[in-house]
Amino acid sequence: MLLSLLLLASRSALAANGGQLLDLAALKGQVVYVDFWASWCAPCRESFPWMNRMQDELGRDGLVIIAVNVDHDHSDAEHFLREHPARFRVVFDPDGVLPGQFGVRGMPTSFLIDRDGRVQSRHAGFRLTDRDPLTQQIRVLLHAH
Amino acid sequence: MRPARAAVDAAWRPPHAPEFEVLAREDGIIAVYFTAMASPCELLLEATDVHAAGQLGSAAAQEAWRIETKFSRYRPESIVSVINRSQGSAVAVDLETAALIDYAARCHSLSQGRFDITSGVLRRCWKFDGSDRVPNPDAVAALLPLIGFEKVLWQAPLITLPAGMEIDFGGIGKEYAVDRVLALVAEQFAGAVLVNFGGDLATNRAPAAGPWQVGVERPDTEGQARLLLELRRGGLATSGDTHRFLLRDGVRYSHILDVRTGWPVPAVPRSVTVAAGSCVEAGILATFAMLQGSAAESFLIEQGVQHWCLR
Amino acid sequence: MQLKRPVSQLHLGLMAASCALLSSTARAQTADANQPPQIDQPLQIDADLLYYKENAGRVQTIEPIVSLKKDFGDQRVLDGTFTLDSLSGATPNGAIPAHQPQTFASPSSSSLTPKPGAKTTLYTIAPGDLPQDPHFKERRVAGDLDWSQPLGLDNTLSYGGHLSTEHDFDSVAAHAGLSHDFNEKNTTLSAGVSEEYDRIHAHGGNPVPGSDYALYEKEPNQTKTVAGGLIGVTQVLSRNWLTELNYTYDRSQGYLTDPYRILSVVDATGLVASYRYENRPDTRARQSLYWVNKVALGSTVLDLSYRRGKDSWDVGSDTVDARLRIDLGHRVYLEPHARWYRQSAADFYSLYLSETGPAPVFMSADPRLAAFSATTFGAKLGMTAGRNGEFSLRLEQYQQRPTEQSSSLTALQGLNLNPNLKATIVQLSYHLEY
Amino acid sequence: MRIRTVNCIAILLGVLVIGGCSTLGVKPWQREILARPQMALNAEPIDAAIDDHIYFSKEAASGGRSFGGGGCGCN
Repeated sequence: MLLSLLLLASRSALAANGGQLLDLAALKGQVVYVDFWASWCAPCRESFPWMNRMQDELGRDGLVIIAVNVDHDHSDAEHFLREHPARFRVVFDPDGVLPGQFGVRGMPTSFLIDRDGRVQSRHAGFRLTDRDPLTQQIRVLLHAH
Repeated sequence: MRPARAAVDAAWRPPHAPEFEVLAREDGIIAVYFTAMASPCELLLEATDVHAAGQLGSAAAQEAWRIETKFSRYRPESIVSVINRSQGSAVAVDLETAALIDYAARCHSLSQGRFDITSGVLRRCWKFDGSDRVPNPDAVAALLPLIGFEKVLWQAPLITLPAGMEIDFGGIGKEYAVDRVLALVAEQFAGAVLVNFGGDLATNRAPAAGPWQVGVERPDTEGQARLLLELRRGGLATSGDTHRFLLRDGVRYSHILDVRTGWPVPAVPRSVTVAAGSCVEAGILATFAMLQGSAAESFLIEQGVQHWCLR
Repeated sequence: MQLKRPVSQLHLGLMAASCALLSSTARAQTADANQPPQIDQPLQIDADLLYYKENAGRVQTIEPIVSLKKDFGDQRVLDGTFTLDSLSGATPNGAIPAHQPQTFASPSSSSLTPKPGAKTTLYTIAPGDLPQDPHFKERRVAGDLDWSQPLGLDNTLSYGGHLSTEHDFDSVAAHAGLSHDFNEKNTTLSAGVSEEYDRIHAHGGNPVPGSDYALYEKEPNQTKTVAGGLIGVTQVLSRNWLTELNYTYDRSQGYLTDPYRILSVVDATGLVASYRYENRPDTRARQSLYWVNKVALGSTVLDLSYRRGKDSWDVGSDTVDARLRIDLGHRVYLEPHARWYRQSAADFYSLYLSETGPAPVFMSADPRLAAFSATTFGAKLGMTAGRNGEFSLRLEQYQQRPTEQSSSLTALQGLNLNPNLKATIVQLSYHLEY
Repeated sequence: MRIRTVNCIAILLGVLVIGGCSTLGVKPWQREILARPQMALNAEPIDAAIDDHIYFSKEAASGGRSFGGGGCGCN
């Protein structure tokens, strides 16, 4: 409930920002995994291979991964992406508009949004042991319909 | 003339579309058949060990399927789909994808904008199914703002596509797969290898018995009269509209579209086959020739390449 | 139909592009495609060599240190350090210089005067010189192992142990700490406890504290324990300023006396009459407040700290330490370092004892317990070596200036009773990440 | 004297904690400078250990940064 409100808040703010960064409404019908990351965050490095695998394996079932980069300096993000290639969408938000609206409290933080556009869960941090539970949550949402 | 000991039929169709099949032929060639990229694929090896050939064939098929999975616009999980769904945000791509985009960018500039990987959106209007359903000119014009590689922001490893635009690697992908598979097999196998993906092919060298004999289907007769070519080294690719055209009021509308107008290039040859150093190079030359329309032949002569142009 | 003509510019361009595509992806294939990217969990190796040398033929140390740090992922880190420490040179025995020659026995001697069948090593100090045992030699082997891991999302648990052994001293210690992040990880509260157990078995036995040096009375092995605690707050003040405030308290109990230190006992004129072994209280409570700041000024990082220390022996101390890490280009950095320290003397410290006054219960002439000020100046130059390596050289000069260096007693006129200490520190480091 | 010191410490800690909760700090996505290795409080742990060891053997005060130095005879 609280999380849904947060999402609504982020949508209205997005509209004010031109909605250019992330248009979640257009992704209705898909399961969206929004991940906030930064080049300087150590666990973020560990999350990238897993997100690549998720996009490869579950993309056909309707999973969309959107990684929101919050680096102030764009070249830091590019450097990171050269070392850790991403096979999913990356949105650049150097001014921290999206994490502010989503209420991100640490790096990384991810939000799992169901096909109806509701935020179903928030996950703070990323550890190797988080991979299986997160994968399971995504699968459950993908097959909820 | 030598007997066609190592004959390749570019128009070959598997008898019952097996997923993967190894066949030791009488001419001393072991053939591996599989299907990838909606095309019948064959791998010909100048070899005697069927088991080893089968393993090479399996590696070849795996590689073809990997490339197909990664770059097919029809697969939602492919990098192309990820890019096409990105709605104006940047996508970071891996080195292999970056190399393909670099290549497409280079071809776009060399063709003065005629070759364009963003032209695929025109398929929304144009369905080349042999019918007479020519689209409404307004509908075609409405798509033009979504076309133009110059509108794409490409700064490796980030590609940013304006919302609504799409890319695809049609005209590059299959040829690329042929060269990749050839390189992969030739790395592990010393003998002559020929890779043939639905008529686009490449070989490392001719078998000891003589050059590969390649039969190219003639578009108008469909499998009846064939052009027989000899291939020793390099790639061979064909661009044609045998099955992909519209016919209305006696006008044949080719599937080769001019990105500047959204309409078919007039007077394109039925088929252009080019031999070059690699399948990728042959393929792009054939495509460039088709884009020239009536000037295809003079274009090919100017390039100084071996070619066969059928009208 | 087939024409051989010179290759056109366009064809050349296409050829080049095709070649670039096929050759670049041949490389990309091996680096990327099929195998999933490896998660980097680097192993860090540090190899250091410390050379420490004091002036006037005093102690010098060569100390190789090897440290391994392994990240097991998820911020679970194991850190191990191995140190080998070889000391040699002369070390002050606590007696003051005199205008007459003075003779002492090395601690390992079985008596002060040569006896048949007993080993006795004597050394004589020239008039005016600071009495130092020239045979001082020690080898220390030490190992540290530390583990750190997250506990839940906002906590970090760490614990570790320390072992060290010398000919005359063994130490085993353990510590554990917990830190808790809150306020969006802008504030961290830390708390920790430590316990150390030491065994002292001096060369030639532990002297009876406070006893007459001439009697050469020795005791069996002694022990001491140190129990400590720490609380701290770390606070992010801004995008480029981090500060930490720590309060530590520890309490030592047991044999705190230095078995090798003696004091000169002088008569009313200042002539040396006898010597006594030192004697310290068997408890000592210490507390310190440590405040450190890390401030990024562009690419330069300032590390500025202040420490206030106080203990139950009445030693008060202040330390200011400043380091500036300056990036000189992409691969080289320079780190100037300055440190200033001062301390007051322990309440039972004296340069010497007087025969005439009442004999104190506790006494020590250890220069470490004297009032002094000290400065360190130096710099470190570091440069990247290869892809994952770093090489650095640190050069520093340490100088201690005792407040009290002379006496008004006539027989001690013209003598520097507690000379300045100067030391040079050279550290070579190599850091490698796998 | 000691009681006064402890009181001061308690007040300082309290001020930092309370201040920290309300206004100080940065947003989680603004930590790129703080995340630089040089900005770590123990950026050079071996240098720090060497210094602690040297000063422990030459001065009366030790530690503070973390637990007090020690573990050696250091005469």
